[in-house]
Amino acid sequence: MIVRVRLFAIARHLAERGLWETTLPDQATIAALRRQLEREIPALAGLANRFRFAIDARYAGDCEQIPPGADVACIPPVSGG
Amino acid sequence: MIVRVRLFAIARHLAERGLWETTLPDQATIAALRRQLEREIPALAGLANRFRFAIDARYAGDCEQIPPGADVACIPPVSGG
Amino acid sequence: MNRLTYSPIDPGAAIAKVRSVDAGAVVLFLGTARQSTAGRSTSSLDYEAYPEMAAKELAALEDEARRRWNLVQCAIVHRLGHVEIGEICVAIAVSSAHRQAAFEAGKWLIDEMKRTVPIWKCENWADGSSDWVHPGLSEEGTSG
Amino acid sequence: MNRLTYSPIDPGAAIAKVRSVDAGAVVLFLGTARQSTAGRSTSSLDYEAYPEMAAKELAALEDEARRRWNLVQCAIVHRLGHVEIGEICVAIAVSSAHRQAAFEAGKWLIDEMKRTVPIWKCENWADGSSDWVHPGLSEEGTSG
Repeated sequence: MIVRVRLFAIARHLAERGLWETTLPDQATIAALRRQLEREIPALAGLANRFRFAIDARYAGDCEQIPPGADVACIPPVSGG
Repeated sequence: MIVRVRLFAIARHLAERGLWETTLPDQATIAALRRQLEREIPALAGLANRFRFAIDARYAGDCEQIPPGADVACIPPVSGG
Repeated sequence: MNRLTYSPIDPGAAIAKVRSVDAGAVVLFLGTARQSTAGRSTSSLDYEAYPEMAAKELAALEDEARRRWNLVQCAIVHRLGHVEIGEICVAIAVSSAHRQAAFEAGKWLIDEMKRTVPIWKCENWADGSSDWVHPGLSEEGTSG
Repeated sequence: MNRLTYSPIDPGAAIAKVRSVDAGAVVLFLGTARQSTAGRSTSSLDYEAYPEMAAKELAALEDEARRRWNLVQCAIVHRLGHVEIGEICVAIAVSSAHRQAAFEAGKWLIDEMKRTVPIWKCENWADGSSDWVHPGLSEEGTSG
């Protein structure tokens, strides 16, 4: 399946794009997505293990499967306030 | 000496006046003033031991002597805010 | 900066007094006149103060708060006289570089103010009676 | 009531949203853009959010705060985009019958907001460089 991942802040800045499109096996997990991110965007390789991910605007754990067509986002440590 | 004591809130209300004038020996203490208040204003007799007193707009302890001409005040438990 | 006033308190003015480019945090506390207290309906409040002493005590609290925490600014305003339900009775605004100091100082200032500053509240109940509020005095004693 | 906005935040509006005749206490927290951070001069900030998720997370924090404390009202506004020094980045206003709940809830909301809500700050330093702020990431990693 094709997975579209929104990138923010340092991730967006270092990846030089706000949206990253990648292909993963059906029922792939967030952990697989994280490994894919390290491979496909080397600029983020050293940081990817500190990022969280969200599926459909909710934090998702590493074991969670990504549903087809889900709204996925990469969430670097937040700094609002 | 003549001592003028400002009364506030419940003390003013029950004494039916905002200023109480009394005569005490020179160098009388706040403790003596408190006993005088109980004698001279019976409506406050049951409450006087819960009041604090101030000399020249500062809290004064029971052993403190009242200087002649001081600005004395009777301070019932406060309830601002 | 401390003040007693017979006019309505403007919370925006209290905030403006403490905002600063050196402050990352502002905490404002407002005490407001509640419609009911312990299940009993209030129609309004009246505040009385010993103004000269209240001003001194407020200044002493501000000094102490500035000593205990590294505050940028501090402003306290207390209302006197007749106060309608919903109106602001007291505003305490503090600013500091980081938020913990502002929260701690704001909380400490209102707690201490209620303990030491010679200001008194009279509750005018909806049933027409009034009571001076004197924490620690017996109920019968405070009925006015 | 939570909102992300690209316009300056009006603290008076946040206060007005939470005042109530049922509340005896209002606590307002403002986070403001400081001139210097750890001894280094800042010229401005830029905030970015994942807006759909930030709105959900803010709503969840408000629900949780209302469950933990008996709040009358609660309002959170966060600024996005370019913010000049001295401007308000976030306003959190809560009201409750008594002051302890308002202080605790206000403190908890800003602490949790900084921990979970997907909003990011970029510091534009006076020397012309910029850094995304990502607590826990290494310094080199965050230099932008």
